[in-house]
Amino acid sequence: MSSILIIEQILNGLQFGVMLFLMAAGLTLIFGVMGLINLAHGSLYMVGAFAAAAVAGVTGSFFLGLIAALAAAALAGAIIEMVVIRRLYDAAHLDQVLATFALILIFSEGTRWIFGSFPLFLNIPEALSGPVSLPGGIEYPLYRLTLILIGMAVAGGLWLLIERTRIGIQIRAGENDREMIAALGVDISKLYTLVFALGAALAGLAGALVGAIQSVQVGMGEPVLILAFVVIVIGGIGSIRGAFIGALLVGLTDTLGGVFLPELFKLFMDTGAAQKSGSAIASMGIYILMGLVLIWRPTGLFGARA
Amino acid sequence: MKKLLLAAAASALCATGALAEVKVGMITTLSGGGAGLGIDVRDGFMLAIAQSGRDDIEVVIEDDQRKPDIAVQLSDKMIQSERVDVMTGIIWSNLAMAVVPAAVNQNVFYLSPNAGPSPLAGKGCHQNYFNVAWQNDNLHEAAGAYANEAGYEKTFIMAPNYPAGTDALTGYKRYFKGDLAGEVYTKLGQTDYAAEIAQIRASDADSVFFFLPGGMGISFLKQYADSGIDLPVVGPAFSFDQGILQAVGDAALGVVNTSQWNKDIDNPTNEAFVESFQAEYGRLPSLYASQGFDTANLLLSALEKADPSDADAFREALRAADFDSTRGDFAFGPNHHPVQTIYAREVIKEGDVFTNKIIGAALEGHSDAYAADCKM
Amino acid sequence: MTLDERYINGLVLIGLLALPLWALATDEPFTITLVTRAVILALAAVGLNLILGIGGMVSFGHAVFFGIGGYAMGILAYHAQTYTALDLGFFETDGTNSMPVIWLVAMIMSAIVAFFIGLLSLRTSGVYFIMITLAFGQMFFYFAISWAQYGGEDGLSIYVRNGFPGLNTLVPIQFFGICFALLCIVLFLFSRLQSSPFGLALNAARQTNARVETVGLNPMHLKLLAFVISGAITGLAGALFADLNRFVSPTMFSWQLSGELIVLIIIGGVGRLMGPVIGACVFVALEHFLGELTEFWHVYLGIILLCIVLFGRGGLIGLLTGKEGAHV
Amino acid sequence: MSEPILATHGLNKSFGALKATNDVSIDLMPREIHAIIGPNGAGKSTLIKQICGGLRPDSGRVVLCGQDVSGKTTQARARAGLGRTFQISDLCMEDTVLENAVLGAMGAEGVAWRFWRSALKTSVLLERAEAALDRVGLAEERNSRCANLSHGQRRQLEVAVALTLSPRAFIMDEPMAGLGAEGSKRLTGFLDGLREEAPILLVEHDMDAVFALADRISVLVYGKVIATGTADEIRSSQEVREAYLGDEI
Repeated sequence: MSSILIIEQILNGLQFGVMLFLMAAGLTLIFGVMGLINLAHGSLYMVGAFAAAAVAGVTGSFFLGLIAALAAAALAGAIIEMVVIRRLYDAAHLDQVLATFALILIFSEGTRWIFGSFPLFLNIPEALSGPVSLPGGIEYPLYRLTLILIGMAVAGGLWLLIERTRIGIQIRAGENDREMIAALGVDISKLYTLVFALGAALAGLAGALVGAIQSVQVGMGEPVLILAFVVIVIGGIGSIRGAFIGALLVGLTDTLGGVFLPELFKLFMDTGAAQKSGSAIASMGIYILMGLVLIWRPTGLFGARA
Repeated sequence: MKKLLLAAAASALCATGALAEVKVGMITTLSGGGAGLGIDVRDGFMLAIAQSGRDDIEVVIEDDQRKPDIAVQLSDKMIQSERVDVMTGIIWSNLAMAVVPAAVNQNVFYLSPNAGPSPLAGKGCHQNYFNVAWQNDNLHEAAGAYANEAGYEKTFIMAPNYPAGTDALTGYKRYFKGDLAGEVYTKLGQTDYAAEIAQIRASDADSVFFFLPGGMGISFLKQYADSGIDLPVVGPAFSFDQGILQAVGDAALGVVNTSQWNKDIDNPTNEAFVESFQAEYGRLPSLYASQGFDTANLLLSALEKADPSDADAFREALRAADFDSTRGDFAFGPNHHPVQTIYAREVIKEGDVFTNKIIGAALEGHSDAYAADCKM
Repeated sequence: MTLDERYINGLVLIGLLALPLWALATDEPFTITLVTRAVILALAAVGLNLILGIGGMVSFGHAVFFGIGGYAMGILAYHAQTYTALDLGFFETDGTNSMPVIWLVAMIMSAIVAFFIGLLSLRTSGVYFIMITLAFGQMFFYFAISWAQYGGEDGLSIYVRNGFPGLNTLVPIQFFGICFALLCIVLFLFSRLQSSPFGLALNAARQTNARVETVGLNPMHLKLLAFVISGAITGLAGALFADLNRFVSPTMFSWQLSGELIVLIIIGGVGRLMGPVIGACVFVALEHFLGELTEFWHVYLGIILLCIVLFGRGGLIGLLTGKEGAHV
Repeated sequence: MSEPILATHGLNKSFGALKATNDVSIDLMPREIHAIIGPNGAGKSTLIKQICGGLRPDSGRVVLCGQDVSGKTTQARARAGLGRTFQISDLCMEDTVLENAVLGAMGAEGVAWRFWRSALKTSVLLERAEAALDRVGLAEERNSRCANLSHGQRRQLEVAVALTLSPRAFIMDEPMAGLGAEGSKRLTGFLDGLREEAPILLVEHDMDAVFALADRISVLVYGKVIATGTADEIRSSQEVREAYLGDEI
């Protein structure tokens, strides 16, 4: 196996990882600040992708589609926060799970009601299509490279937002002590709506960006949602830094495992069998990773120690 | 589970008097992922029933949500409660495996409009089971045959890691005479194929064969087109069918895929079908719609000759396959699976709409590899 | 108007028995199948309710045991039906068509797996526990999909329902009888367990670990045992479910199924003896009747679930009895 | 001279640079009430946790009735005879008073692993639980939900649960906290009688109660025992005054 292939696969893992980070960041913020498990986060991802596909389809502009995705997902997030989620902050995790599970059903079938059963079309913008040559003779799709950069930029922006701005201070205070920020005169319900909309917008952005190279269809959010949960659990729930590290770990494990495990198995099996068992183990890889991390550190890599 | 009772052509006035003499149970996927396929099969089937003008056929339609346990439950309902004579509709092989063996053993006829799992074609074949679409391997075998014809010598092949995926690669390899540049099983439901595409790039393949149904295929094709690799791609029709093509867009243009049907197959039945389907539903018919349409016409042709209550006569009538198929010549082999021509077709753009055009026959009078195992 | 929980429980059981009998009388065998489905789902949820309701452990991976039960049935029956030996590595055995044997194997296998999953998962708590159980569920799901020997994603079909001495299990009402009897037995055991010292201690461990430790008991051990018992019950339900459908597939391991089991319990009432039973009946009824009305019935199901969480704390039993908590 | 029931030998515990427990050696003699006092943050709770098993000391030993329990878990120490009450009531709030007491009785009788007979119908458990409730004066409330009890009643129930264990030694973490003057007085009288049953290691802020009850008092400051002695000795200790009142004197 050539080093070019290995580097390309690492880039693929990174790209997958940063997109997972966009999902996971919102999820972990919402959990950290509001203590809420939001299963419907995957639906916001789907909303973003559908909004982008619909607007890009009408206007022909991918960029406008992206804006629409951000706006639609943030709006959907703010609405469900105000109508439903707000009533669940003090509820048991169990109630949160059920209520947001119900939201998944409503969003998924509702979207199918509006857009029909067939996948929508969303393509990458002309300017970003095709491969570029990287140093070392690696051909890599420009769009995926852009995704990596966008993901990194969003991660940096989030870090700045949380470490360096007033809102960030309020968010961090909220993670520590709800009464405390109320005492400081911050309007909690506004802050919560804002954080929820921010998380939703990130999910919507991920949905639109990824939708361009995948299939925009009903139910696209659930597999990603589960992966995002794996990410934040590995990273430690509530920790943005943990989400970032966790996302890269999951992205790399999943991508590299799928490629290298079958190769590894070929050393002591015939090709077909090695392919099958290798890819079988690889598909369980990230869950095994998560199990191992939790057994080692029951609150994740960067989670608050109990 | 939308129930649709249709006494075709029965006017409101005589509705009470129209006694349904034949009851057909259709279990298909109408909600959730993959609903598009079930909807097409249903629409094609109902179109043929409506065109027949018969008012004594009652079709009970239920949605299986693509869940095997729901499908089994519905099948119980069809047989126990509705007491249907004939069943049809199932899209997915795993659902078919859950429903069909039990149903045909309870003396119900089953006409498959889409799934053709290999056990039902070989050792597990049954006199009451008829497949009107294809045995699962067929289109992949045709892809292998086409690859030979196109002069490919080293193909990179991939499919999801589940039984139909294994069957697909086996089917391709059965006919393909060249070497394999790589053989990859992906995760079922996988949406990102960057890793596989990198492997393709790193291999010395001269062509790519893939079987990735539904959203998986859309994702792969978009990402493949963007990767800058220009190796030719072949695949079965599933990733290039009417319903799905618009979502793939330019990425699919020029790709060769194999199918037993296309809208430009030149025969009067097909022409009328394409036209009336478009008139009725406002969209181009898909492969699945054609299969639903053919299934209904097979049923109608048998009903002309015999009543399902006379099982032996009805079975003979079905076996004769005395109907005009949208795909031209159609006959059943000894295991009640089609013997038919499978075409290679190419994705083109007609105005704003992506569609396919036939470029030649990949396999003619093709049966399947399991017929010999069938003891009927 | 509020009702005493005991009357509700009695009414539900009587209703559950009367409906299939009525269906038998009016020759509506499918209704019997539908009720049987509800009974089996209820049984699975009763298993989950033990750890969720009493022990406070939100397992988002209980489909693992449902699936193991299903595959225990599928594999044993498959070998019996094909007359092939089941090679376990260290010894070979024949498959079987006997339901009691299958149940036993299903429960033992589920219990063993539950022991190991519990041992690892109980190191965590809260959301982490929810997520690690989910992860185990996904592992089993993907394993089953690629387990080619037993059908992979296609699953395994069994053409004839397995047998129970003295009964013809293919007759819907007889199979219903078996399932209903098992549900009653398990419900009885559950009610004994709930008030037993073990139940009391488990209930205490849900509320405060520290208190349980301070009186000299090990909450980990209590929870682990509960997890194992719970897994075994859900495994039994899985075997029955597979027999109901004469079919087993990886969807029995899916996270959606784990979610549905939780949903059943919340609909009925968490920690209540009959909560899962009422929940299962309502869920199956909704699935059936809403599905008749519209293709998009999931939307309405979602809205109904949402209303239950937002306005009906304590589930349906909570609404009917006017008491929110299971213990109030 | 008799052996101490409970003793710590050179306990040390640090959190980073902070020395929470600094070479603490204290003991508890039969029929004794030994009070531990100290300003907030002196490390009293940390010390209790190390004695009861919630926290592992960096070094040092805990000896109960001549048996070294340093390496044992909380529940093992409870079985060995440590009866603890919590600073903030830690009860099963959804359960009844009786059920809380029965839980303690189960621990004492070692019958948690029974699955058939109702716990509330098992006579050994009932007798033990009811006896304890009787003694703290909660018999009337036996069927009340814990959540509906007053603060004082919860404190009483805490003590009752510890009583059901028939411990060799009581560890009580601020049992008077939040009680009114009247309640404190009643509990003081009760604890005074309890010492006949088992000695009490008492952490308490209520100085009236401490000086009324304690045979000995240890003063903990910055994790270190700066003085141990009778009430009078402590009252007159210069070091203690400095620790409590700073440099003013």
